[in-house]
Amino acid sequence: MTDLTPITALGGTIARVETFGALSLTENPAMALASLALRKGQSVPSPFGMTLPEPGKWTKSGAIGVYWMAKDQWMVEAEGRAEEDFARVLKAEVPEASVTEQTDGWAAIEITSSKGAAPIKALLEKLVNIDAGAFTQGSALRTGLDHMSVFLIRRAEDRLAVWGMRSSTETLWHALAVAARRLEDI
Amino acid sequence: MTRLSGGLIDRNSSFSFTFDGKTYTGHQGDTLASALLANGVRLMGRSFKYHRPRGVVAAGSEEPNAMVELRSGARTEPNTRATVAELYDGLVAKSQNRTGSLAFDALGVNDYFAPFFAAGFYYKTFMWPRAFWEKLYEPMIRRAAGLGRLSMQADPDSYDKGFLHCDVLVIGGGAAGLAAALTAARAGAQVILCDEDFRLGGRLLAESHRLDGAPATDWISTLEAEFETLPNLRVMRRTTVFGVYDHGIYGAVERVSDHVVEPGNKVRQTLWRITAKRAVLAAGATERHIPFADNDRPGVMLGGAMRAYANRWAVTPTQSAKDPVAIFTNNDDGHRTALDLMSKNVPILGVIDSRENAPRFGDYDLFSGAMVTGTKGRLGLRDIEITKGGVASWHRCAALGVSGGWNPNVHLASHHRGRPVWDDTLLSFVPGADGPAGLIPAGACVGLGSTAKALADGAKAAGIALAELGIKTPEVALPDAEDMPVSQADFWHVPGKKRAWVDFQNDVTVKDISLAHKENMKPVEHLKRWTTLGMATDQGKTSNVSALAVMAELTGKSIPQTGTTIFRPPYTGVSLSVLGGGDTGVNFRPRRLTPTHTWAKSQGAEFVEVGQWMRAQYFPQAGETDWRESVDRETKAVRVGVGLCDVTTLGKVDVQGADAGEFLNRMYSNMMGTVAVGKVRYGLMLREDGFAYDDGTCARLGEDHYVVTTTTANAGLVYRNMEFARQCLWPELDVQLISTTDAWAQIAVAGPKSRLLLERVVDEFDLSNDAFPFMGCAELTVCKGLRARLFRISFSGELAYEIAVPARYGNALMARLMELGADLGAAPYGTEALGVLRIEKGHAAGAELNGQTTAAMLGLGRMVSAKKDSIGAVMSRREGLARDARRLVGLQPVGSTERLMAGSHLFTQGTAHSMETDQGWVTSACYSPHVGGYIGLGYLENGDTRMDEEIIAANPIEGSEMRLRVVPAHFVDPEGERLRD
Amino acid sequence: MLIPHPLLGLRDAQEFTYLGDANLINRPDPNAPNAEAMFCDYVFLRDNPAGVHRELWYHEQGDRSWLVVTRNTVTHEILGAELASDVALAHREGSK
Amino acid sequence: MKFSGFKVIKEALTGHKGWTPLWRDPEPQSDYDIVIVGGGGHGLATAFYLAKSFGQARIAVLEKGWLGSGNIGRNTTIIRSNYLLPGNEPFYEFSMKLWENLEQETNFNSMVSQRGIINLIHTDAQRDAYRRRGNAMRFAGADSVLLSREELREKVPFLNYDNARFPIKGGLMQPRAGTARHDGVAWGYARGADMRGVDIIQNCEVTGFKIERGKVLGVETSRGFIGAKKVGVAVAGSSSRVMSMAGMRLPIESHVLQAFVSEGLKPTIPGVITFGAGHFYISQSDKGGLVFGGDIDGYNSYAQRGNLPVIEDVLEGGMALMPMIGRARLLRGWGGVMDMSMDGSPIIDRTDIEGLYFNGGWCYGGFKATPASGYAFAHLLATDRPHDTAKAYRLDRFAKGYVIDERGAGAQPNLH
Repeated sequence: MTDLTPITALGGTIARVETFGALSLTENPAMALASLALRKGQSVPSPFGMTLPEPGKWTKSGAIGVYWMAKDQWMVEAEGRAEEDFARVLKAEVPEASVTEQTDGWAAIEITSSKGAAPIKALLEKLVNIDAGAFTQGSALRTGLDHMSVFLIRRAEDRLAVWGMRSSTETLWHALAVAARRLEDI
Repeated sequence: MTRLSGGLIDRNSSFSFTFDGKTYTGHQGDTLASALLANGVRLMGRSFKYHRPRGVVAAGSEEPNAMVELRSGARTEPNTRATVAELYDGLVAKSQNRTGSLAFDALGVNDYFAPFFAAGFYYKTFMWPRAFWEKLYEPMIRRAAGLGRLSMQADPDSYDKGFLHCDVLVIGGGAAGLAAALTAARAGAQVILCDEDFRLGGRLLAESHRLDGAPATDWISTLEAEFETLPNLRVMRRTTVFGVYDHGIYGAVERVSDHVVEPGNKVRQTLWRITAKRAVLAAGATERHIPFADNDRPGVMLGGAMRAYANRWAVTPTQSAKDPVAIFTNNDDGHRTALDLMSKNVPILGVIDSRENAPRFGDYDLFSGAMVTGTKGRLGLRDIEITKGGVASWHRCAALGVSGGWNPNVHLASHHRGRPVWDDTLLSFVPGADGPAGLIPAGACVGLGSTAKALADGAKAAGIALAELGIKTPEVALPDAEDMPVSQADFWHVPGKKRAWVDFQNDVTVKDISLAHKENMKPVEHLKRWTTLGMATDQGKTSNVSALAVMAELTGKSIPQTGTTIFRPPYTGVSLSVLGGGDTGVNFRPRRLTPTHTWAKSQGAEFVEVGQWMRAQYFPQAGETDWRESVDRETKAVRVGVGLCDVTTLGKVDVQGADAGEFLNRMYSNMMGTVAVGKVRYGLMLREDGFAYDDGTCARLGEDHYVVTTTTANAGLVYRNMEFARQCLWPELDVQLISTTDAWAQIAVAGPKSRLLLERVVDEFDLSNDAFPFMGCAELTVCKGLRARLFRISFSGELAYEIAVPARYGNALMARLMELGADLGAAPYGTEALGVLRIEKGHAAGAELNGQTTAAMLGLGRMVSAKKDSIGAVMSRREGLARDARRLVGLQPVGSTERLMAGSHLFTQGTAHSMETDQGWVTSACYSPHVGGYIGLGYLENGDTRMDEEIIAANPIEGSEMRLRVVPAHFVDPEGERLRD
Repeated sequence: MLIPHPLLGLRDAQEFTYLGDANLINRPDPNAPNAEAMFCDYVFLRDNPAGVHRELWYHEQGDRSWLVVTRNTVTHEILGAELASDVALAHREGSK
Repeated sequence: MKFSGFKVIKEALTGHKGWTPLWRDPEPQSDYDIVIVGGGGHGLATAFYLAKSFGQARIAVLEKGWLGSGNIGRNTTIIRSNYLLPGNEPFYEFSMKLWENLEQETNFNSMVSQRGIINLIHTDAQRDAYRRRGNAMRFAGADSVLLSREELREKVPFLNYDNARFPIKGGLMQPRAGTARHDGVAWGYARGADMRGVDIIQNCEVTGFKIERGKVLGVETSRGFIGAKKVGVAVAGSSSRVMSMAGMRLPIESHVLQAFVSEGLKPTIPGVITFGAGHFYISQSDKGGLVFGGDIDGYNSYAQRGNLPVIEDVLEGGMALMPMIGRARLLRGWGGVMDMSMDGSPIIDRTDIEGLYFNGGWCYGGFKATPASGYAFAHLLATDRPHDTAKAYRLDRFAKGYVIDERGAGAQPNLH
């Protein structure tokens, strides 16, 4: 174990949390991430015994989540395993596929609502051009948000994850926080 | 002045407001216009050109005259229509476009010179003397023109943007819109209903018609209660749908807090982009007036507006039997105004109807076959002249309602350059069949203006939308309503010699149109541009059709032959701040921070924007007074000790697959696939047109695993081009790509002592020159087990490495390296020192690789392999590229210690300086501590054959010029021994 | 505008970067005797019809796929979209 | 009829009885020496200079709609000659000089207003690039000034200097640049050409070329065949469409560029300001409207209308640069179809068909070029030799590799 101390994408040593009315934003630096891409002609594998999801979808099994990224390409998340070499773990699961370390390429912000789906829907409406009402549990999509590229995952009716590029997390947090603050009275 | 009975205002509320500094009171439910009228104020503004006194004409967003400056200070909002400004307690408004007071506007003198200001007069004069245009004429015109005034202070309010999606969007909350929304919502469709007013009902609020025998507001209230229970219906009041865009996307602005003094913690407005599978356009109709002599005095208004003020706001411009109200109409609808006013005991002079056998609908004086032919009253209407059978007579009259028929609001239905079509029965344009896909116009905006027809048509339109979406339409019971036919005469303006206004705000009269006709400005677009007709803030809503009628009369053509104008978004003016929306300051666009940002900040670094990144520019230290001092110190640290620089911003692309090597051979101009595992190679990329556009390195980490680096600026472009090649050009290759730019913190460790320093952090890794030579790469661990990648590459020309660790550890690694390197003179360096180091070494960067340069110009001509195909190889051999003789050279001032400026142009000594004799330019320049003076890089004609020649660098824009010696573009270690050491 | 992505359904055109004429898929043979002339036509002389146009869009803020979109340049109506890799592979099969 | 202040006063006092049509509406003759296809700014200017400066007679201008209905009537009216490359800068400077005498030459006030243009500088690298450009302008006889942040602040104090994402560090100014009343330019040239005998034929759409043995003999139109010894095509926006009737493919794509105007305001913006980092430029018309725009929509289009994202992008830039305009309202937006060429620079050249000449590819910069384009095209049509300042605008420069790529963006029209 290295003796260097890591920092979060927002520059802190602990994850940032902020609450605005029903909505809470939490930085999730413990989530590991790696990409999985099929080689030409390779049959679709089942890492960790999971069926890789269809376009626009996210699935979860235990601490592992998988979301579709592109044709023949997925992102695999692992809760609490950011300090491991998770890409190596994944590669062992899918030795034929191309695997790339992405844990620090992206930063996850988990958004929870204490009032069910409505605040999440209202937040989505202010941020991204997707049909917020149809973005139900298990949906995952990459889109633009305030000139940034993000992955959105609807983990539950009252939970949304936003994966943004690590370097612009400060701007992303600002955008999410401003939108959430303006929804405080929902 | 007292209010009339009835109305939809809350008489229990009392709002205090000011207009031109004078305090008045009004009620909740008032607009500024209705409240001013209730206080007896008729004079509300001045016209654009002649500064004529003007009062309110309309009761909605088509208002051309009653334009005010609303609010004060930084929130001043010019050109606000008093007719749609919702009254609130504390509202402050001022009149505009006046010099002096509203009643005594000095520029009112323009009116006396009106003959000189005929249509297009300015195109014919002000040409002599030439210089007077900018100095005299134009400033004069500009001061007189314009209407309102900006505060020149930043808008202090905040704005939101948002995105909504629905099955059916209903635009307009009048009879048709309400019926449509109800039908679609009861069907279970996702429905959005938008209305620009603060109260649903549209024209139902302005009329005295009853629904099912009860006031219309009863039905509306019942409906609103039901709407509350429908989760699939979103009702958006104060929301104007201003434009229709491709594929069912509608732009709308919600005025969230324009009806309160200050928004507080709310936004002022929200811009909504609504994606709708279908839309019902229930935008209603706008009344047109009838031009006659001096028809622009305060007190002359549209008949329907007069009725709206009486019914909805319980006000009328006059209630004096001595100064009664008159109605001038060419149709039945005008008579309704008279009846509604009479029912509220407003004294009526009579109805002047242009039709010879005008019908009578009530007990009032009827002037059939008559016209209004003149008016009097300096600041407001006092008398009108009625001419009947050639006999004119003057009558006291303080308010005149003019009814010229109704124009369906075809605006949005024509946004995709659809042409409205003329309806001979309705005597108006109706939406054409070529409107935006998915938009279904209904109700008064297709000419179905009776309440019953509008209700039925709204429901029908919703039914069409639902059917197209495969949703079953429910039976919806609609209330019994008025369904009176309206007859109308083909009568457009009152002939006469005096000025009769067509376009009120821009002062365009019938005479102007006639002059345009005479000067052959007949096509409607010429007419518009020559006279400025329809170009005012109301965009011709009340004037265009009348103007077409006048031109049609002059040319002997029909109105549709004369033309239609093109309708473009927005439907009504939209504030620039809501369209701009979002953050205007430092968060205007994303900022990317490097992994060592926190550390650099703690060291007091100055930052500079590079691409989207904020990079440390230099690290000033105590005692340093000038940026150059810091940069020189950082540069020297690299040359004699060891320097550290965060280079994470360089793009990184992970390339894997069985054909990765072959793929890279085709992306790079040079052979790349053959680089050995554990090695790095420099590479150049060309565009397909043969010009160089990016350079970088490619490291081979495994048999089928490469990592490509790009310049900071081109990271996205290179990635896009690689995906293009992978998917479109060579889809048969087995290649997988993914960006890893942000994943790795990459730090350059450069300088003669870099190896010494790195040895202190690597875990059991042999850094000796033999074990890890120049252009080597490896995966290893550092600082007791942290996974890392090490590349032995050099941008500075010194012994140097780049070390990469997971981004979260970049900050700590930087601090650790600084700590461990203290005795080696370790120093961080920023982009300025980086620039100096690379210029000293002759490495090209953005200024040299600007998309206009060839490989040969860079001195890299041999890197374009002739042995294989690669993007751009074929076209790089074109004549023009092959003949380009400019070459990158080093440049050193001779006999001058002045600063050499990049951007200076190069000339052969003794030649005149002109474009023809231009020999090149200085691309980059800096002070070189190593050389002890300024140095530069530049492109010079035949530069490779001109070593030691003295040339001239001319910089006339800053008045400087100096002699330079042409030298090789390597000021440091030309043999490259240091980096291989 | 909305682009009907073959895998993801209707997506906001703002997520995409536009390139142009779909013929850019058909890169000429660099070894042909008249390769330079063919490349000049390929790079510079693109289809520019007032009407139906096949064109390349890149889903830069989405799945990074290149699409061939068939769109009317006068009305902006979109008639279809395919993955460019499918089009390119099919073209190869066809020219074999 | 000569226009003058005296004439305006005389007519005002005598009831405006003496005004006559600004141009005739002649029936097309069976043939002409020179037929210009396209009655926009460039076509009308070409006809004007052919008649005035090159002594040509028997000229017709054919316009499918009303004269001036193309991009001359839908642009942001900016005139400038602040280019970098030797292929461009002398041409645009020649144009500036023609602008400076335009009104006297046409006897029509086109309101050429030299209130200056400022291109903002945000980085040191950009300052270097603008220094290179400003110097290039000087060497071509144009004017240029490099403004420091302080000098800029004095001239335009209302910019966001203190809280900007893209810090404002100065500007490159061309004081002689400015704006002109776009319609007035078309009308001035039309009237001037008409007065010199040119037949301007509106509502006359060219539907084909008559070409025999590689030589053009005339044009088929909606009003019948019109013979011509020479045909000059100046139909930017429709170039590909029209030239395809002669069997030609062009290095041009058609793209829509939107522009916008606010409601009228008292004087606010002194000249033209361009904010490259935020895709925004702005000036104020004599009538008081703020006139502004930004990038092209970015996809091939002939629709003459654009979409919402670009409107938002433009205004986001505007608000970031000068948040004091926020309380003004957008009144109207419009879209013009641009001939976006493969290197961002125009084409004025002969074609492989004898007697057929082409002028196009103006990208979004055609308005400022109107006088020089007309003059150079007239020169080419009259003498069969390119005008000195337009020599680089050859059609074969693409194949041969002599592109004039100011932006260094390569063959990607939507990036120019």
